[in-house]
Amino acid sequence: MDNNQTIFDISRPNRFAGAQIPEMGSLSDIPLHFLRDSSPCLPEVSEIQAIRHYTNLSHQNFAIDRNFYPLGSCTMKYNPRGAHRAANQPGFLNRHPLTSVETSQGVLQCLFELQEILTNVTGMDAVSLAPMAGAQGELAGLLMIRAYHESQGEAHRDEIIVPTAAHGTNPATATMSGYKVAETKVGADGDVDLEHLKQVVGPQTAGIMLTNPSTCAVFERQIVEISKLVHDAGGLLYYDGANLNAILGKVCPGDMGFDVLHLNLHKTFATPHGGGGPGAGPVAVNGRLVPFLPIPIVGQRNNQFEWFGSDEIPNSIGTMSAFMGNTGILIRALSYALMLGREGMIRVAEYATLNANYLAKELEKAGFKLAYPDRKATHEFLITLSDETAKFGIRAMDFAKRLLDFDIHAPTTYFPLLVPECFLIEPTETESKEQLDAFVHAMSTMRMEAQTNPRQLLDAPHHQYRKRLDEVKAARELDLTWQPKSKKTAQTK
Amino acid sequence: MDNNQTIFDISRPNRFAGAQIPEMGSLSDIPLHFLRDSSPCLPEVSEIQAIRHYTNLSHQNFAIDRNFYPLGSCTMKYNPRGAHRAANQPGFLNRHPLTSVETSQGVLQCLFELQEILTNVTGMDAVSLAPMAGAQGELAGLLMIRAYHESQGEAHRDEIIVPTAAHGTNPATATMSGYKVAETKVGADGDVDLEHLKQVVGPQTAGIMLTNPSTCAVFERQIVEISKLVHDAGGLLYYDGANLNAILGKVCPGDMGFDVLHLNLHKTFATPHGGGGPGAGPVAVNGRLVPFLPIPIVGQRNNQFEWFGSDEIPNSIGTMSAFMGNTGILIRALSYALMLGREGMIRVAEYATLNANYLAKELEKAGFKLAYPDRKATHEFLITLSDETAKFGIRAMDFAKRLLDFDIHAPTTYFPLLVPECFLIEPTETESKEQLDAFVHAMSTMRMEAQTNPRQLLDAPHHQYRKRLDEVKAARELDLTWQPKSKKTAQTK
Amino acid sequence: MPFIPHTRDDVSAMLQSIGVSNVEELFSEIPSSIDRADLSAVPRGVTEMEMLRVLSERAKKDEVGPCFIGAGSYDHHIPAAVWDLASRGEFLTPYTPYQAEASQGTLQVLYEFQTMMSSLTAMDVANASVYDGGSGLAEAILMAVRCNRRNQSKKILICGAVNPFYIQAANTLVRGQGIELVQGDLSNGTYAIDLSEGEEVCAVVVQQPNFFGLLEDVDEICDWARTKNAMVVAVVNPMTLAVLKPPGEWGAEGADICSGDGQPLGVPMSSGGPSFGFLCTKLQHVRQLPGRIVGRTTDRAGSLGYTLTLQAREQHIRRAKATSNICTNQGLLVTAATIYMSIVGLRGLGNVASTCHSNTKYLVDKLCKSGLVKKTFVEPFFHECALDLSCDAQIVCDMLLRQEKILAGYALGRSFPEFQSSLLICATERRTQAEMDRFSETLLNACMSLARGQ
Amino acid sequence: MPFIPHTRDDVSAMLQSIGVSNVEELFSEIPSSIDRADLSAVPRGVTEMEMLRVLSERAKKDEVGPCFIGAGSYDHHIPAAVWDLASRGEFLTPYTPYQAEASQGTLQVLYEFQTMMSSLTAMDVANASVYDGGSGLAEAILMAVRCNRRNQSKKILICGAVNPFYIQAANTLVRGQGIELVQGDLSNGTYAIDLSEGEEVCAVVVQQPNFFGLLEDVDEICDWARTKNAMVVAVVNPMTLAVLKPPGEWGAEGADICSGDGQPLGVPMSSGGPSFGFLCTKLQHVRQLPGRIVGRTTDRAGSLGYTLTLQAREQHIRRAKATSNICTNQGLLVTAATIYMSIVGLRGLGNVASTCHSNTKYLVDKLCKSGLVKKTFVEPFFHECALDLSCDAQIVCDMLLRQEKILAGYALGRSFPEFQSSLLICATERRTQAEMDRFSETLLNACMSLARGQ
Ligand SMILES: Cc1ncc(COP(=O)(O)O)c(C=O)c1O
Ligand SMILES: Cc1ncc(COP(=O)(O)O)c(C=O)c1O
Repeated sequence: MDNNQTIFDISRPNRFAGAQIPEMGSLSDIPLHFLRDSSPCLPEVSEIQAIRHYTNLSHQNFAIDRNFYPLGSCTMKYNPRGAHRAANQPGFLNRHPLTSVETSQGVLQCLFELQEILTNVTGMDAVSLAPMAGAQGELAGLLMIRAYHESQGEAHRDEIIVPTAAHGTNPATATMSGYKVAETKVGADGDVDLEHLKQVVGPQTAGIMLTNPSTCAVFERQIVEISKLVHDAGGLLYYDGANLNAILGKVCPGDMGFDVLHLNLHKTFATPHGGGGPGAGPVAVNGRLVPFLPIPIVGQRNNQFEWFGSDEIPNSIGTMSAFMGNTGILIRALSYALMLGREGMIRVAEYATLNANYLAKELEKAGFKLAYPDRKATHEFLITLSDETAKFGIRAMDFAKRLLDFDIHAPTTYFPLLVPECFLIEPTETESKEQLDAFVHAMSTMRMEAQTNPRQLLDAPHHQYRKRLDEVKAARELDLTWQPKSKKTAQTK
Repeated sequence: MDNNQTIFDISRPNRFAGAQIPEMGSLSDIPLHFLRDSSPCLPEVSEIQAIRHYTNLSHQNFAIDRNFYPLGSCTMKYNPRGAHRAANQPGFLNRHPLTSVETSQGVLQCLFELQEILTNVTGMDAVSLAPMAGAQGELAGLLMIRAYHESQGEAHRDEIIVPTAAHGTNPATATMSGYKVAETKVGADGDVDLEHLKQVVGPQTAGIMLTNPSTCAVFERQIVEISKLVHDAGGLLYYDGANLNAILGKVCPGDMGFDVLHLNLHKTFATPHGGGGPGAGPVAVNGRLVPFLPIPIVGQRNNQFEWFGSDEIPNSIGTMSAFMGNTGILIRALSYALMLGREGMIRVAEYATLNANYLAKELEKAGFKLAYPDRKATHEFLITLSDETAKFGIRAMDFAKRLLDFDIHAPTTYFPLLVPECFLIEPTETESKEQLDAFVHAMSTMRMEAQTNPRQLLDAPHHQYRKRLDEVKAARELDLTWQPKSKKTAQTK
Repeated sequence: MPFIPHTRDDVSAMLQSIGVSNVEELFSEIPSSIDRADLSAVPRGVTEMEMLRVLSERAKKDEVGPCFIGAGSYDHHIPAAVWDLASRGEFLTPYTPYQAEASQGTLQVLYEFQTMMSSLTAMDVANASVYDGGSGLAEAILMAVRCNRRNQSKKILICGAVNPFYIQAANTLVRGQGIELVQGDLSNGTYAIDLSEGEEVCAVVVQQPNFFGLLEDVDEICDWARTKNAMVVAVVNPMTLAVLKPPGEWGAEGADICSGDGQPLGVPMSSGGPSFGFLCTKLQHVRQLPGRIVGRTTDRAGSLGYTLTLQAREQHIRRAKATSNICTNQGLLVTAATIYMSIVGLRGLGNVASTCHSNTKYLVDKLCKSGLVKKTFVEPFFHECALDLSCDAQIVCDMLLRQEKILAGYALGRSFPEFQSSLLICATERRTQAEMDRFSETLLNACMSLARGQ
Repeated sequence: MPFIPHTRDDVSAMLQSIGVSNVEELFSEIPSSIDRADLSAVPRGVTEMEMLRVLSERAKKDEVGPCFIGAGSYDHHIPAAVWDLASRGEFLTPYTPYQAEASQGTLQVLYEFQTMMSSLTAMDVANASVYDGGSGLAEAILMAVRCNRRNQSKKILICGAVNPFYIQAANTLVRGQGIELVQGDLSNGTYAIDLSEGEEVCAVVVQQPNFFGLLEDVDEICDWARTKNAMVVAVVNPMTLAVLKPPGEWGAEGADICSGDGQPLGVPMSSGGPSFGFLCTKLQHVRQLPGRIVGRTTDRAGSLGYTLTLQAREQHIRRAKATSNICTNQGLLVTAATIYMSIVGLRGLGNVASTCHSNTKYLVDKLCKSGLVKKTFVEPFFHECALDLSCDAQIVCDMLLRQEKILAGYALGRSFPEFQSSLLICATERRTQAEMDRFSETLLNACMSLARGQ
């Protein structure tokens, strides 16, 4: 089989092999000028051709169900199949979003319980499940901060502080919500440079966005001081929940002084990443932001679960999507939370941290350089391969690509930007010691190769469906849609 | 990852990572001598370890969902996912076999309709769905023939005739049902040697087992004569329905003179083969065998579907399994039959035959030798590679193994035994012309290799998970169960 | 321990390697002044078996009869193969395909998706999803503001009956940047250009078919917008584009940006999410597209392969200057949609679209023939239609749900106080004639009994 | 054309290549004296959507409440991962793994299965399935007849309460070879050796736990059989072997052959099929085992790999002299069972078994405490128990099903006229205390109302 085939290459004009297709309906009453006369480029294949094509494509993917995925900041842990089953029941799948609440008590109860559990584990006062991913949660959070300041007559506050090491969504979200971004520096130990922060904070400060553990993979020890500093200046604290896995059940963001946060349920609550989503990014807030929560929220009234909307929450920042966010993902997250329970949640943080510290130590013993050797690892840790780059000319990207040949997904590379040639490594709690040892073994092997046979790394990967891909060409000679061979030359502009 | 790992290699003592396990119940009231004191060798792995292991193993399989499978006699056609979905509904999956008929009308109606449809397409008078595969259908059939002769006071008939080319299950079934086997020869044109048959038939003949199209992949043109011959001698005709795909909707076995037959629903009715089952082998009979049908059968009484058992069919040969055969497979077959409908069934035979004849012709044009060049292909056809063996020392098995490297499953090899170095090739109706052309291309390429680079064939396969496996060693040094490394040497006796 | 593979021996060995005596020590950098979490209100863990029992009881509770609601979420048939494939672990559980060499499967699927969507909409390029139709409209508007060089206005004209749920969400999402959405008049159910002379708008948003199921005169709107130097943002239901004129061909020059929700393409309704939003545009605007884009390129051996491209638009590179903050999007649903479009194919999608239309037409004709109800707006409609019941539509809905478990439609009064007696109905290809006839009968009975004051 | 990919152009090109003018010509060898098929009574084809509508209505019809029936089919929890994996196309749609190099996945699964089953039963070897428990017993008996060299009898002694459905099926399947099944006495619910002195039997069949859920004194039976030169065929429920003494350890030498049904290991009840039967035996009898066996070997590069082995036992090689006619067996269910055993694991299977026992015990104790019902037989039982209701048990079952949708148990009178008032009940690990309490209450109410003659 030609592995280069697209579904369009398999397609043949006038092949009608579907068993899925209703008869054609009449369109005769629709005026012709509303109808299309060109045929779209959609495949004409038989069902087994489609199944083979997509089954074969699936074999070309790494995935948690096949590989260790120590992708820092992404929390690629096991995605329980039971949660998938729970959400895939006909009663949930076939539920129209506008069904009346009377025949929606099942799903509403699920959402209500999830709100309660998330409120609890974050130590906040209320939760809205509306945002559809972490970044949308951030946006909801900053819009609430904005609404809060406006309600306080402080609409002039126009700056959001983010550490230089922050995830890209943080500054991007600040911009999207109409704020300016002020960066604060990170110190040599990975904690925020408090002196610099003092200079940045001011009356223009609307808030600060932080993760804790931070994107430097260490616990921000000055969090209480930072909280005081920003609050004293009239700003609010936003917690980026991407790293919640590290502290789940141990400490709550609410107790660190945060006013608002999002959770990435597709990280901490194990919903599958789907090759790029869907996720869910619920927001949790403390009392002063409750009036601004995005709608809808599930409430209880007359012994019945109900949607609370703009009637109940008149100062809400509004809806974030057409309906109620990614409900199917929320059901998965609830399923997972129910299976974990309170004991299980504490175990998440403990074993994620144990795994990260063990792996960090073993890598250090194997000669790799930790970015913050004097710090404890959290659920993840940073190593820098700058020595290897300097000595052997092998960059972090080469290590990343070669690692694929060991059936291990590359860790997050070159993030955060302030650590050169870095790997951000997050093993998660669901990986076994044997798997971690296999990772150390692969890393050590690569280190040997760097000395003895650097081409093994520079030309990696060797055993994947493709050799290293030319990203520069991809961006220069844009080829974004398939064209019949005849048209192909014409399109390339 | 070590591809040689078994689940037991991944297992670690005292790993308890299941989320699926109820608490332990008390066994304290069971006397100790009933309980086991050794621990069985069951895996102790986490769920993700199991998922990775079996996902990775799945990648080591060819399957219809990935490959063209021109496996003669096996009818490896597309297995519709819709049928799988239909059978996997909770109402069907969770139904206990001993549920009362009142709350089983859904499943009973399905079985009843399937009985009706199969009666119709076989041209027989009644159907029992009880047998769980083709071979069990054969057994049911011969037991009915035996019961019939006994009922006629002809219990002395103790011989079943099978052609030399017959599938192994035919003679094996004759033995299992207590009959002796008499072989009848096949002529040079692939049809039964009528003169020889006349010698074999006699007062001891209980019946004859035939497929039509036969295992020589041609239509037995003398079927009417054979029927007369055997019937005149007092014997009955058994039709092995494995090749029904060739004539579905075109002609009925009942109209060829057969008294009893089985169908392989996992062939003609597209239920998946599952890597070796489950299947279903319903039997259809004409009037004189109806009283002996295996039970249970679904009947109608008082506007309700009911099980008919030994009360209704007192002379039945009995049950074939603990309950009602492979009901889940029967539902899949019905789903398929409903989607095909009468038009679709006729298309099955027509396109299966078109594909086989086209492929035969193209291979012939490419220089391959048809076993019966003067005959029309049916849904399958035979080629012999004896020329290639003679000229290049390449055997059919080498071609078969090399074909895997083209992502094509090997055709049935060395069956029927009477054609040397043969391939029995059955493309089925669900394969496209492009796929057939790719097969011809692969065959031609191999033929070239046989001349220019025979090791390519002799050492094949090259691109599978394993090189050619040592079957002799497997049978000589039996290694049938995994043992901890320490024990391994001890066990090999 | 659910999901955690560590044996006691593992834990001891690991602690020893780290050089700590217990796990708690690993958390020693957390200041002691911060209270330890108290999860006592979180329930105790249960097994998968228990969890599935509880959740299946709830799911059962929510099962209802045939669905005649549309309003942005549609009850289509999804071939069984679609989710059998999309639920394979290899599609369900990978991360975003940043490591291209280990993600060719997902990347090729996305490339095929971009091709299908570009072609369906007759636009040059498509991204690989935004969250949904609502946030998609927001991204389209933000993009229009970035793209429109001829016009500095931050006003966006919403032309007539654009999905109100989309407008609400877009409002939330774009307001922060000072963008204002101005609504056209709705009275006749289609667009109304009431822009006072001279006032500038950055872009015009028009939906086809519109929220009421009506076909807008999109050619005219497009051409008019050009004269105002406004960009045209088209909101479409991709399923309908199998037969309707695609946005790229509207008017003389086509729409500039096209957004919508992909739910009709093989995504279950699932209470409204997860679904996916899509954005298509002309090649010249590709650098302003938010979200991920896959490009075809070659590998070092010269083979064709796929990779994420134009990443310089995205937050992880461009940070505060990115085209959007979007990161995780709706990849899995895009995979399902791509497989759906492959399996129903060119003809199949056309048949779905035409049957949705003819079913709805059958139902509407039947209902109107009774004389008891009438169309709220004038034709032509596609596969949704607002009917004036001459009584409170919400009450009728409640009656049908309670009596017959029928989801009768969307009572327009919930979004538009002026249409309290109108019911927006939709009959997809899944609705049988028997269901439509029963619906029609019970609906008319309900209207009559309400009219009689019962 | 559903499932058929040919375009018109394809068909013309193919016909032309073959040299015929239409497809009908390809059937020209069929004698014209044979009537052409008439399928007019077969319904017209429908789409997948229609088919699924019809079949899901039927499936819905058959949904009932909690199941307290066992009698050979058990309502266990199956972790979601089991069938998510087993339904992968690569496991669902291959043929029997005759081409070993292209089937290492299935072959390794079968090898792991053989290991698990051998170990659970404490036998040396296992095959890779027969059809089910009933036909499995037949194969075990045929095998015993082939294996027993010391004893030429064709009589098989069925020791006490072996599953009557198994006996029926075995009877059908072995009768052709002149084998006779002789039943022991059942009156006390366990085995009874009533073999008249001197009469020879080829083998003794004993089931543990027996059909009534009771634990037989299998050690004694085994040892007694040895003295008679009879082989011992053990019939077992593999789930119970997580805690019960395995057949390989019964008596001084263990059973010779062990058969049973694998349904409790991750296979849905599905009206009784597909499930799978298994056969285990001592190494010395391996060449008499029917069905497929996988062996580990090496490939030409020296790597370990798997292949079907000892094929000379099978029909496709040995034909009339094969150990059985079995060909297609129940491979997919074996795959599911292997995955099930891996996922629940050693401890999990033990917990399932012990919870089944303790649940049933709870229920039986509760019912008996009422004084209204009593155990039909003496203890000990495992996870099924016959209760004497002092009234017609079938009528009670029907009442509970109609009133409460509860599947109350198996009315023993259906198989044993002498136990008309006995109900065989089973409470697996899936039954909650609430379900058991409700069952107990409604059952006792039904008995009382029957006693009062209502
Ligand atoms: C630290 C951090 N913040 C925010 C995000 C954005 O979350 P999402 O991808 O769910 O939008 C991520 C995800 O990659 C992250 O790692
Ligand atoms: C000609 C023929 N007869 C009988 C059989 C046996 O059928 P089954 O495998 O369903 O028992 C087969 C299957 O391979 C066959 O090809």
